[in-house]
Amino acid sequence: MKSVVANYMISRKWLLLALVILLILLPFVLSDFRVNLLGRYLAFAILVIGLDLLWGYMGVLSLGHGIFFGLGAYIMGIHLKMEASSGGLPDFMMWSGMTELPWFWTVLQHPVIAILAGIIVPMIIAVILGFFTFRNRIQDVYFTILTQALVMVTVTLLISRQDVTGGTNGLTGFSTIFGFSLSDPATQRVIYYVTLGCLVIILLICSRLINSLFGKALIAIRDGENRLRFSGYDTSMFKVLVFTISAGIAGLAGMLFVMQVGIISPTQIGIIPSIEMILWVAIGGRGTLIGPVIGAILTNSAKTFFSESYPDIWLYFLGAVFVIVVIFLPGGLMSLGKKLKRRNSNEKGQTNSKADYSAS
Amino acid sequence: MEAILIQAFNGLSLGSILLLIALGLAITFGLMKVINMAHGELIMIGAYTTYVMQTIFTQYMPAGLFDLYFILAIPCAFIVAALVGMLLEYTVIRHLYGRPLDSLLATFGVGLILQQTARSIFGAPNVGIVSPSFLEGGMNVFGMTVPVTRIFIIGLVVVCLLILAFYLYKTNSGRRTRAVMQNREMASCVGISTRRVDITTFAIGAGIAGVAGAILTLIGPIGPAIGTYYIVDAFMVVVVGGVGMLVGTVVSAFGVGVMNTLFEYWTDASMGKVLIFVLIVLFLQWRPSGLFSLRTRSLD
Amino acid sequence: MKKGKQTAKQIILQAKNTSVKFGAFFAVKDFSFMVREGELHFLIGPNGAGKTTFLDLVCGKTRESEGSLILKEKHDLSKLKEFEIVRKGVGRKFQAPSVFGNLTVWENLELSMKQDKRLSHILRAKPNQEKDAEIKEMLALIGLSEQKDEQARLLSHGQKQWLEMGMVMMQKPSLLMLDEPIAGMTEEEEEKTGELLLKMKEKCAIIVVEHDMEFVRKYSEKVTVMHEGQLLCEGTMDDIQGNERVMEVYLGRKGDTADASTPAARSVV
Amino acid sequence: MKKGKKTEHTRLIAGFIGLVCFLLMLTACGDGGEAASDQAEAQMHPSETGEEVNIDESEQIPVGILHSLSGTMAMSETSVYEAEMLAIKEINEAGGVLGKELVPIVEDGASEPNIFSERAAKLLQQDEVDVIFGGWTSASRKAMLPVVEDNNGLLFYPVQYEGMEASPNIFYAGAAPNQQIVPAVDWLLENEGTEFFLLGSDYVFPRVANQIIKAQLEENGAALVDEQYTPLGHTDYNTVISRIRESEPEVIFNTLNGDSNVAFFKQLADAGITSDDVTVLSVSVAEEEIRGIGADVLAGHYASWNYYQTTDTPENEEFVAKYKEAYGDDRVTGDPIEAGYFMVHLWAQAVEAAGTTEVDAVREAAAIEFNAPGGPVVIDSDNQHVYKTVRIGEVGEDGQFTEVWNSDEPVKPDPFLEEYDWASDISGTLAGE
Repeated sequence: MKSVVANYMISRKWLLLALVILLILLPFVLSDFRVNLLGRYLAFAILVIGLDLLWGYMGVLSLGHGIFFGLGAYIMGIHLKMEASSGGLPDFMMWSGMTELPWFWTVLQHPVIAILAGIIVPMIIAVILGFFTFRNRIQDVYFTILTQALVMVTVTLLISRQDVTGGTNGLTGFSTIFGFSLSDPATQRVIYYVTLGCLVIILLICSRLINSLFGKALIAIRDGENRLRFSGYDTSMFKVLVFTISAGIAGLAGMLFVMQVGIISPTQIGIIPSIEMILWVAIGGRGTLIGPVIGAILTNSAKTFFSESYPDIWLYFLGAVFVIVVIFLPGGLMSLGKKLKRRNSNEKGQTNSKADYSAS
Repeated sequence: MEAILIQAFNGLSLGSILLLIALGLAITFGLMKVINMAHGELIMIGAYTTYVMQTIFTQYMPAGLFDLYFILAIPCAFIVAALVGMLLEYTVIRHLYGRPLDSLLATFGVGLILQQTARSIFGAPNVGIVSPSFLEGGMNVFGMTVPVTRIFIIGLVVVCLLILAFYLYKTNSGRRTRAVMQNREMASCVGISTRRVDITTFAIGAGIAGVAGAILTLIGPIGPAIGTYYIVDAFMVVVVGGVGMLVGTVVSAFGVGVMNTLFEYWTDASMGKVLIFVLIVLFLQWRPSGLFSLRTRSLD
Repeated sequence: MKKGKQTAKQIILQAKNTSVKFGAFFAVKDFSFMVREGELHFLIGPNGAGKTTFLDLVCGKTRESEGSLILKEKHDLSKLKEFEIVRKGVGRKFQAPSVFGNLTVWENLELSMKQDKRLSHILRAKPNQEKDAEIKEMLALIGLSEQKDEQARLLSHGQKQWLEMGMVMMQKPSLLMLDEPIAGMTEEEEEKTGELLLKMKEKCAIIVVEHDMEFVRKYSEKVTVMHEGQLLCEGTMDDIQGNERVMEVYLGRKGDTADASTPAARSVV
Repeated sequence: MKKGKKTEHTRLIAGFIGLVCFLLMLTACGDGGEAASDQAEAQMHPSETGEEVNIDESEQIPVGILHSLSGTMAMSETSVYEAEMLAIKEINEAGGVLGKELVPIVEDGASEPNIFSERAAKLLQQDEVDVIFGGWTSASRKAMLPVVEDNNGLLFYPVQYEGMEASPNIFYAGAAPNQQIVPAVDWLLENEGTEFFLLGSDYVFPRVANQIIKAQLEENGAALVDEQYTPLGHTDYNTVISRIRESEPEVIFNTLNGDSNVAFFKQLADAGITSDDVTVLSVSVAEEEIRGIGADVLAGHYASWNYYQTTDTPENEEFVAKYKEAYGDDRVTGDPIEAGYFMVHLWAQAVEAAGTTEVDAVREAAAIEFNAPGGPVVIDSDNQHVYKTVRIGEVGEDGQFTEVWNSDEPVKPDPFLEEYDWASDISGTLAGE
């Protein structure tokens, strides 16, 4: 029986391998523009791995990951803006009446500091937030809604402190990254492969985590946090840790995103983008690491496809996918094969995939 | 002194609007544990119903009867939103009882569809509503002039609240509703049709959202995306009040309203908004289940 | 019972005048209780008597309004968090089986077993032979060796009960609390459970909340009867059966008992 | 064991179905897939694109249209998009440009700056258009700016904005501050009063506009009684109205955006404050917004634009008639709609003059005059902005404006306010860049 588990793992490994090879090869057949798009999707794919740890495995739904994604993106954005203005005051600061750079702008001028800060700052914020929130047993729906409140706070602050953040315009107009021209296709390809590399590394690290006893504990938290607490685990610390890890991953994703898109603005981190991120996880298959990755890439490709061809229909489509996936395919695309097979052979096992997530 | 009095009234007025938008949610979320992200779109439906009523009156009714449109629009908004709510319950929500977070995602999708539908039918730009003449102007209350509209809204909220409380606590079907919400299995054992109760309850919650939409046309824009302005506020009010407690929602709506107005007065609107949300986050740390909550003995 | 022997045994749990208040209602009122090492102590009483609330109190799920709760004569339970209480050696099996549905039987046991459960350690935890052997032993004991790779939510009700008992035992507690362990079991399973209890009692003190009087009579050494949150009487089963007030509570006031089984009172777990 | 194998297979199959779908999607909209997306285009706008689906270089010129057709900005941008399509249709009916037909490639910016940047890149790189008509918010323009500069494309931007920018790759068809805000303040000071209350949404345009206004007020010895910003989408103006009551301004200069205008004006009217008590001059309220707010609460207040539906020129009469014919009698035009309309014509004429659509040549040839519905417009080759006539209008009961003042002749655009000494602190060193 144990081989079931083993086989299951093997199949995912093959799928991962196929995906990675495909992603390595695609830049050779696609135009620069498409490669750049794909690179953005990969940044999103990195983000959803963290979200999946948090929601898919541990059952904690955060609608506030836009914040961490945004923090990473803004930190990298500030760095790139500093490179572009070579230490001078960006235009929006001038017309906002600023006379010198705020301290954190100066600090982020250094590339190493910027990269580290892009990951660590979201993590620090997540630790503080998570520590109080999870210690105080703010659970389920309450946590989810609380994260929405935090998104509102963040977005409002970003917009109203436009003298240091660029306001609704966000940060844009970058020229170089670590000295390399951002508009050069070669630079973009390097960034693409760096993103892919980050994705693979994070995927591997997380799958190790998931397959350890720690991973079991996460699933146990989803199934019955209180039961686990009565087994002697300090579950809130587990939650804080996973929340923090996912925040760090989101920060990294944000940094990679901004390098490829060349702009970060508050609309990218609001409530709606934060919910969309969750959809990518749901479509791919929560509780499987590879599923959300595929989900993120597929959904964003679909978004591009539809809004290029049928802009009016995109919202109908997106809405319908939300409803259909949640109601009929809670296991996402990864459960599709299982589901089809069950229908065909009418298997006896009552493993209704809905049951998997009844607790979530 | 007068400034404080006026701000107090402004707080009360904002509170009444918050209560109106949160009341429907207090039912669907509070009682049924369904996180209905399409609540904002139900508000939008109520607003558009009012617009349609106005159009009908300007085109087919004698001009002298024009003001009546608004009186009629309120029940119509209730009915239309309730019908949409029923449809929503029947097609989507009923699959999702006991899965609150999933209901959040699915209804968010429904919200997107409803928004786009409104955009297709009424066009992307906002539409305009002419307030009925009896709601124009100001009234003298304690020596200050306050808009009649605001008094009307406060009055209407009180009426809605009374009707709802009467329904839930004094009628048979209300009792049945509470029975189902408290213990589904037990209620179905004693012969209550839980399906019917679910669908009625959800329809009532949706209908109240529709009424809120009709009222909001008096003070705000009417467009496909207006639901998004109100939805987060509505959730905050319900959560702070304590899920499942009508009285909690009332207290929290007025509390948030007054605090928000004061913060805005002391700082500015953006900071006011930031402060009120920060306050809510801190408050939840202190009372994770809201102002009023039942202490239960269940494990989860 | 010889008095001398009794005093030699360590007091595992001592509750003094504990009260739990829900609003204006006392679920437990001025209740004192003591369990010693190696004791199999039954806690009985009509529905709503406060038995489960008392267990909740011991494991930290609810907090006392008054009184004191001391574990092994040194740990004040009211000051500890739930998981700390567990780490000090209190195990609890809930009334409705609560296992981790999406984990396998094996994984359920692996998570529960006595080990350093701090986050830093769990992150580095590796399976090893010793652990495996221990889990296998437990699987055999609870009769789930066959199902070890099955997801726990697919087990039958009885199997889940067994699994949860196994999970609690894996914690190697010094105080074990079982809330209606035989509810929904067949006679044969009941028998097995009883035997298991006798076996376990050698390793730890046990408190069992039970309604099935046959079962209580068969295995009990010491029985405490609770009524309306208060101690009614304590003693052997024979003492209890002879007690007038117990008769009154159980037989004379049936109406009350029926009333007490309203959802609010029953919705434990 | 057997079960395990099967699971593996089905998983693999599911995975590959996913990958194949993904590949299909990429290729469908990828390099070789123009036909597919153009077909879609043709279905959407059959009248504009005709039966042809492939761009035939010798017969057709692709042009990009990039506006938010979904999301919060759709309510404003949809009309501009329609005006641009109308202009393209007119040009094609008149024989096209350089004898070739214009083929609009429409993209949705979805009210998100990063989508604007992405779509702009798509239009320039994938569809190889030379010109994009699009954008509304400053954020969308800022997002497209690096893209059009890097790819050497042209962007025509139809909306008034805060200035402080002059990219060689952007033509600004909306008003710069000196063509809308500065003359409006002058007019107010002369006619309505000297005590100003500044009210705006909390984002870039109002903040910068108010910086300018404050400097101008100081220069003129006028008083600023209060300055308030509300978050985007704010709907409760009670507190702001209390402040207005307390500070008793003579003039409210309103830079609120979108929906907030509706809430503000309705609640102002409810509070019993009319245009007799205080004058409100808005710079983001055009005819279309008036319909959403209700003319009854706006009557008597003012706006500053370069064009109104009532502007009395022969070109406008024709434009309004055509617009209504195309999109419905109940539709109204407005300043950004007019800008969207004339900038397409402006570009077409520049292309005719240059004899090519090639960007540098078009820029060289762009300084031509065109009789727009709002009066003659000329592109200023110094800063790519447009000479425009400034008009101040009063809202009437019917929701239309009555012009109360105009600048007589087109005003030279001055995005960095270099002509104004008092503004030197604001534009700083920007102009030099």
